[in-house]
Amino acid sequence: MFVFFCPHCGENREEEEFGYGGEAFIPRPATPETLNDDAWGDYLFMRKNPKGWHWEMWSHNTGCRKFFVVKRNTATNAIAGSWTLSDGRKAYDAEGGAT
Amino acid sequence: MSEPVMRSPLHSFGLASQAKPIDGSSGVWANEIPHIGYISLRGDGRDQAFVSAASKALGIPLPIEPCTLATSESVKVLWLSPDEWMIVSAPGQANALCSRLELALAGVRNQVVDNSGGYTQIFLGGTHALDVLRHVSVYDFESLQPGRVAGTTLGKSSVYAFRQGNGYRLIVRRSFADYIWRYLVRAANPYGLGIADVPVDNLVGTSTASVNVAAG
Amino acid sequence: MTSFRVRRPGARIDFEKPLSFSFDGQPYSGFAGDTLASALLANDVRMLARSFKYGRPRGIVGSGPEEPNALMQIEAGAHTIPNLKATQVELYDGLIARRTTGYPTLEFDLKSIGGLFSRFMPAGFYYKTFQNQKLWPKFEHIIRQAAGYGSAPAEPDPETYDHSHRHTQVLVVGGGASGLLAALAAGRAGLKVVVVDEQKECGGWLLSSPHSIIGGKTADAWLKAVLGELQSMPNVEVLTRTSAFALHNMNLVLAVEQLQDHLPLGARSAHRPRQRLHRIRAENVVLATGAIERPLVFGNNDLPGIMTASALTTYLNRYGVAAGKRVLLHTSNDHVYQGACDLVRAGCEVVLADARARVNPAWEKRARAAGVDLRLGYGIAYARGGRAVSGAQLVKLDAERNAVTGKGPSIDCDALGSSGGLSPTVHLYCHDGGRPHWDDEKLAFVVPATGRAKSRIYCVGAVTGEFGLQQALEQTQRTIGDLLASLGKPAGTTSATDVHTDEPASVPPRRIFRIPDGMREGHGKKAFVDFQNDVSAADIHLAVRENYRSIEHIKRYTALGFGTDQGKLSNVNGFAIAADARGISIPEVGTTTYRPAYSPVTFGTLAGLHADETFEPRRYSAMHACHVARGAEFEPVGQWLRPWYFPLPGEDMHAAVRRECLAARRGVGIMDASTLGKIDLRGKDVREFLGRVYANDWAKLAPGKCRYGLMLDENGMVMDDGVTACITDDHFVMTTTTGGAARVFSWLEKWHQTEWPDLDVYMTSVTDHWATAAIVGPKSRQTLAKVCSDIDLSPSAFKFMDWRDGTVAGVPARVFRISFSGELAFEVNVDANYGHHVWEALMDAGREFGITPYGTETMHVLRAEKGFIIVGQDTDGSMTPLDLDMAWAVSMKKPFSFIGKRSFARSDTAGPNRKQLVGLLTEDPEIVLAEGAQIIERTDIAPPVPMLGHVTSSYYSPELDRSIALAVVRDGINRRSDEGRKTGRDVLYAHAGGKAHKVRLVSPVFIDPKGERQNV
Amino acid sequence: MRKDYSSWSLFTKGLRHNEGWDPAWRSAEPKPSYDVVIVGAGGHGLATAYYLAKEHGLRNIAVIEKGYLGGGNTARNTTIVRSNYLWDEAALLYEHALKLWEGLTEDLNFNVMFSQRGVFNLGHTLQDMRDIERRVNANNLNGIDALVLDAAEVKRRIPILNTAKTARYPVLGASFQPRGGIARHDAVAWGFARAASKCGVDIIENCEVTGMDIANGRIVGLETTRGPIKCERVGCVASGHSSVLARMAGIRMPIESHPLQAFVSESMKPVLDTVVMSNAVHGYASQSDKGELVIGAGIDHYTSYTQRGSPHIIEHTAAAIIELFPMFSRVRMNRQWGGIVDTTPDACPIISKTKIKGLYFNCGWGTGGFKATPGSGNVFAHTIAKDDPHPLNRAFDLARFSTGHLIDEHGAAGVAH
Repeated sequence: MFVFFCPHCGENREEEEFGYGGEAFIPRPATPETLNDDAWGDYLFMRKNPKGWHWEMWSHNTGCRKFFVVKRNTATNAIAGSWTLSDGRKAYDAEGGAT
Repeated sequence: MSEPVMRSPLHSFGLASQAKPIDGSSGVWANEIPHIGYISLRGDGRDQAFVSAASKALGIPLPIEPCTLATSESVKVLWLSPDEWMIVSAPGQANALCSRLELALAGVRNQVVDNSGGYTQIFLGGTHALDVLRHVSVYDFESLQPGRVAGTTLGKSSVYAFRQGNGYRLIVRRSFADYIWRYLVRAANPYGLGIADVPVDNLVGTSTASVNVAAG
Repeated sequence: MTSFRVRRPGARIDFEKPLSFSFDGQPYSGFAGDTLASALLANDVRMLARSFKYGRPRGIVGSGPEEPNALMQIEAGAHTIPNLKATQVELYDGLIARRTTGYPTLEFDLKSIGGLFSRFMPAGFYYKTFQNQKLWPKFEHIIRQAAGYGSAPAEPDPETYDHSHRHTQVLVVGGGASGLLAALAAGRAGLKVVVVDEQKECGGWLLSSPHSIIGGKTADAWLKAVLGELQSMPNVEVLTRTSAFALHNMNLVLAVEQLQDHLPLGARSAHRPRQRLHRIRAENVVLATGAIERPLVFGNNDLPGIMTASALTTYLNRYGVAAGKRVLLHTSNDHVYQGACDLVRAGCEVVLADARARVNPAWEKRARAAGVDLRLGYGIAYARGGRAVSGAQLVKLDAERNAVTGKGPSIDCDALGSSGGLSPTVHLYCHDGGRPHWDDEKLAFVVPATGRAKSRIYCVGAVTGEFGLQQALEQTQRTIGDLLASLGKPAGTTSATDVHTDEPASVPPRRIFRIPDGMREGHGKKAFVDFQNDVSAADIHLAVRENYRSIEHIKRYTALGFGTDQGKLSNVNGFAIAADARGISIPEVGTTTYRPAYSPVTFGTLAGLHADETFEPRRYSAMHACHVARGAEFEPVGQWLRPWYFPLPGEDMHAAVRRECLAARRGVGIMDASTLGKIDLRGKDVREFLGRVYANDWAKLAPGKCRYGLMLDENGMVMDDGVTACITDDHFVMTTTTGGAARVFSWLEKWHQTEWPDLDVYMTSVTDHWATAAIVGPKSRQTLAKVCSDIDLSPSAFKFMDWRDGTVAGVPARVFRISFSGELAFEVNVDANYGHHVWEALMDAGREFGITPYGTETMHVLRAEKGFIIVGQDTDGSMTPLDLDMAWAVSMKKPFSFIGKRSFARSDTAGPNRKQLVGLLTEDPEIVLAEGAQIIERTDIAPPVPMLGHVTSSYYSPELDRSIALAVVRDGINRRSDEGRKTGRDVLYAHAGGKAHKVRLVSPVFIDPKGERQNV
Repeated sequence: MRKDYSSWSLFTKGLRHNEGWDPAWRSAEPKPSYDVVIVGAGGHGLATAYYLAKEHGLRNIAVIEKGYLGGGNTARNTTIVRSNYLWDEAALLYEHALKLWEGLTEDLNFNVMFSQRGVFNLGHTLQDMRDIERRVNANNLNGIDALVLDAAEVKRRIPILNTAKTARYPVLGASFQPRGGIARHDAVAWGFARAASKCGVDIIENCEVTGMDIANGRIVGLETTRGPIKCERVGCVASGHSSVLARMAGIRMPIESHPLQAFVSESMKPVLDTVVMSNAVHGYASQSDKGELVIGAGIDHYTSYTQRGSPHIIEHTAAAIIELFPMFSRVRMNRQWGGIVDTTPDACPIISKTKIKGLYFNCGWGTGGFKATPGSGNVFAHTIAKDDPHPLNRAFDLARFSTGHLIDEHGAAGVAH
């Protein structure tokens, strides 16, 4: 049962207030029509699903309704931090985008 | 044709007729505070032009500190997110306030929506009010300080809650109000629930003067 | 009679308050303070259960949650509770208890006949027999009848439950000496503290050992002082009868508080919940969960009258019950000595057989002085007895190896207590992924004395393996000191002398679990490890021989530790015997996984307030009371309750729907459309945003106009639909389906926040703000005109797909001229506070035109007659707009590649032979097809029959006076084309319930194909 | 196969203090090379090895397992077996499995306690009933036993079910598959392990794959915690850990691993003699032969490999069970646990070749894998042995995520548990 720090509300809140938003930083292809079926299918369906650190989104459903970024270890349930979407992108890029 | 009459979401419970002054006979006191104006205001809290225009129209500084609320004679302004506020006003004033806001915010990225039909408010007080909140929500209400607002869960619905006077105010969505009321009644069962004559505040006072309200 | 009551100083029994109760129909008496177990023992009820597999007589073994045998059915009727452990049932006047095993009687159990052949029923025997699949149901029936303990109630629960969400700085689990000391220190430091203890009063083992001295005080006095101080602190709360049963991620501890079960039925309050689930989020968790004594494993160790030594002591000292007059104790450690002395003082003859040849001199001296008959270096080979223990055969043990060196005396006894050492209650520590480690000196799986500091889980007392009282308290002081220091608080609020005790320092226990009987395992008398599941030491050896070697395999093959006692007595013995059988060490064997619940917890407690009418939210529109008053039948749609149809007296649904449909087609009908999702969108980029999230184009929609849109997922499939109105160039109002409202709103927010934050768009849900009444039919304009004077309703001024602001029944309203029926129609939206008023005003206005309220069923018929889809009924997540023959609602020319567009081009999605929406007409117009009927080409072939699609919607159309249906059918659009008709490909069969009906594929628009009626 | 397990052998070995039983399976040391290595000794993996040996004549096979055999989802599911799926592809695959279930105990000479007590899928809304009608008709046309029951008939067959019209989710009816039921989950793994072992398959526990040796687009071996193993073909059947294995081969998978929780009550006298599932209230229940109510909870929405989920999921399920069976309110949960389920976007499995020659994946069973165990192993064995899918799993390839040919069981409101 997680407690997340909402970077917008500035408070720790219980998991029940949040919704899971899936893997973070899967940008929509700018020109989908130029992609072949495999590349489009990869964007649609393929996921990292790592055992270990995972950059993911959560949405503060009953609070500020904002999506934000959490770095969470899927093997241990540990949480390294939470960020706004833009700050999370910076933190993710600073790690080289790796998981 | 009959005159327009407002009916609040909890009208069918007939709470108004059961209300009595708060005393020691029940551990929990509650009632609906119906017919209040609710305006959803959207805009960028980091945009100084927006904040000052909105503050001017509202007559009080727009709270930009997360999870806080601001109160004046005529409105309460609840911070809901970095770009969303709920303005609680008298219903008769909601329309005018919307217009004032729209006028003041012309040219600034914003949204002003009259949402008065979409919400109602529940008063919760008494010596065991905090116990009831512990039963119904995952939020740490013990830590909720005056002047702060929490958007959180209430049963399997949601609520915006803040402290006022000796009690709490719960702003809930209209269509969930029936469920939430029943849920609160159930949670309050161990302490005895009294239907409270809610201390009239400025918002309610003006509301009843300006509109017709169905008898409870 | 062998058991007897003793008035022990410090016993928690009120001899002034006798209570009566019954067990298996026999009346008995006990006293306030008794548990059902202690009262039964005091009444000399020994055998109170039969074993699970072999039907062997069983009695009470423990004194708390570890009890494996004494599972009771408490009370009858709606209040009945199955499987309560007699050791945890507080006695009250009038309590009714029944056995849960023993058929037909406890005295004669049918299973005991099987028990005679137990050698043919080893662990896992059922995997090896009953292999005829046809006969298996008969065998299974017999197995099922023989299995199971108590019975579920036959009636709904008359009592209630709730939850309490707590947030605290320190949670102390366990109110024994260590837990209380920890709470005291944290409380004195000013921290917010919650203490939970599963018993009715705090004290833990101290309650069984009232003579212990702590810091110069008797245990009793120490408890009084500490509890008094804790009670005086406003920052400390002590919850008794509260069992912490799970520890979850980030220190969420779940604990169940018993609020009523200890009271006579007549004294229970209807206002109080029976049980309360505390969900405690603690910044720091202090586990002071103590330890439970495990028995030794020897032949016939399951006879009634054989208990753990600590249970014997507890019954004596806490409950004033001596379980026998001649007591044989058997131990491998120091823990039983005080109890042995106490039993002698209470008037029992006590023989103590210690497996160790050399014992703690201090204890030896005390025991001998008290008059205990001490036999050193002996073990029990097997116990004697029938329905109860009558004696035991001792054997001389080798001082080093666990082997028999000679015969010992045979001892007569009427009670036997054994101690194989203490097993720390590590469960909670392990629920969140922690593992205990084996301490080879203390012979116990213990948790680290440092706890799990990173998670802020601290462990104090016996759970860390500090079994001596003084050592436990000293360790508690150190650990809480660390905790306080980490929070920047001063530590030293209790001193060393505060925790000084008079206990002799203990010496190591002997490493022995299974007492040897001089025979090969499996040849001698059955020696039980897990009483509840009838798992013997031989079963574990057999499992290992058969290569079920992993401890998880052993557990699953033998059922070791699977009972409602969660293996509290049996696990460590099982691990040790497995280690011996495999010839490896205990830590190499490891433990099984500890899972919640530490003690069983009712479903009712887990559900809390989510029961009955508050099981899940039920949403109502502002006009609900209007519908109730008119006798509507309701249909749940998502969370909403919507009117389904409005039967008049004597009408069935068919008649009501027919009447409602005709009213809407020929006069005027009215429907509550408030439940549709409504989203207000504002900003200069709203048009662009709509173009991205909808399949169709929004660039040219003018203010004052509305447009229907299809929303797709990125896979190209239809996920929602609705009408969106342009209010001004930067202001739109979108509607969604009733069930899809929340999903669509968060879908739009997600796209906006994560992909297109640069777009100037704000969205706000206004679903609840607007109440919506749709007035439908040729006379809707006349009806509306009566209550609306400030909108020009004329066809030229207020066209189809226009909207206008105005006043309806004196209330500001937004009126849409849109139609989901194909008729002239207006949807009136008002502030929901006026919803009731406006509905009634419209009813009044329409009275002269026969205005008829209708519900979802008529709405479905009307729209099906027009071929309008319902997302979720005519679509199923596998339909594109093209499959729905709705290419008109897709703009492939938009510059932005809207959501879902790219997916159309994939080979399968773009391929031929997709299922497409068509209309169906049956050959016989009276036949209404089943919704869900499958479409097939031929009726003369055996399964598997190729299926071409299915019927999605099917009704009797009053307007056409015949049945109609919508279906999705492979290549349906070609099949129903002129070309298809010529080749007869349009004739197929709809198959349901074993019957096939001939159908013809037609256009899905059955009425007014040119759409003239909605334009009048 | 010699029928070692019988009442007679129980009798004769019982006379000799049960000392004469052989190991149920042989624990093998890894050999340097195998023709086929199956990664994952759960029910599906062991079944694959068994059918590879039995039906395809392969002999040099190993099944390697990072923990103990049958310790993953095989040991953690709620043991429901049924084949009443909506889409042809899924229905025929699960029906293939169900037919194998019906002969499995005798085939394996190991009683897997397959109890055909019937499975009810309750309908609570009009749309539920439409979906039920659609599915049952499809089942019948596919030769699968299924029927639609109205509320009165459901009540007659399950008297303890709450069918009050005032219920939050009133029961309007149900689909019923008489041949569905439950089985003893552990026994399935053990039975297949024993049968495979008798066919010469090496079963190697405590052997975790740490890498894949791929040369020229072909798999040539595995790195494991017990050393390298050369092999020509590798079948990965690792459920929740499939993404981890795929990553070693440089393959991306459309899989997310979620916690799925379940719990059992204390053992009670028989009270429920069938299997009841309800999508609308998110709960399903049966009573094991031992007397425990076995209850499946909903899936946690986040991904996790911890085998632990969040308690509010369990709490909701308990509430749902009480809504269906009000008298279970006073019954107690004895034990809860979690598994890691590998979910796909269309709630259907992947039984597929990959872009690496000789590397095959069988995964993505989500919440519904146990019931497919023998069928899954059977068609996967065919796929590996022939390097070509069995007709029954041809549609379950990875290519569908590019072509769009999804088999959308949850989109179709099929009960995907």
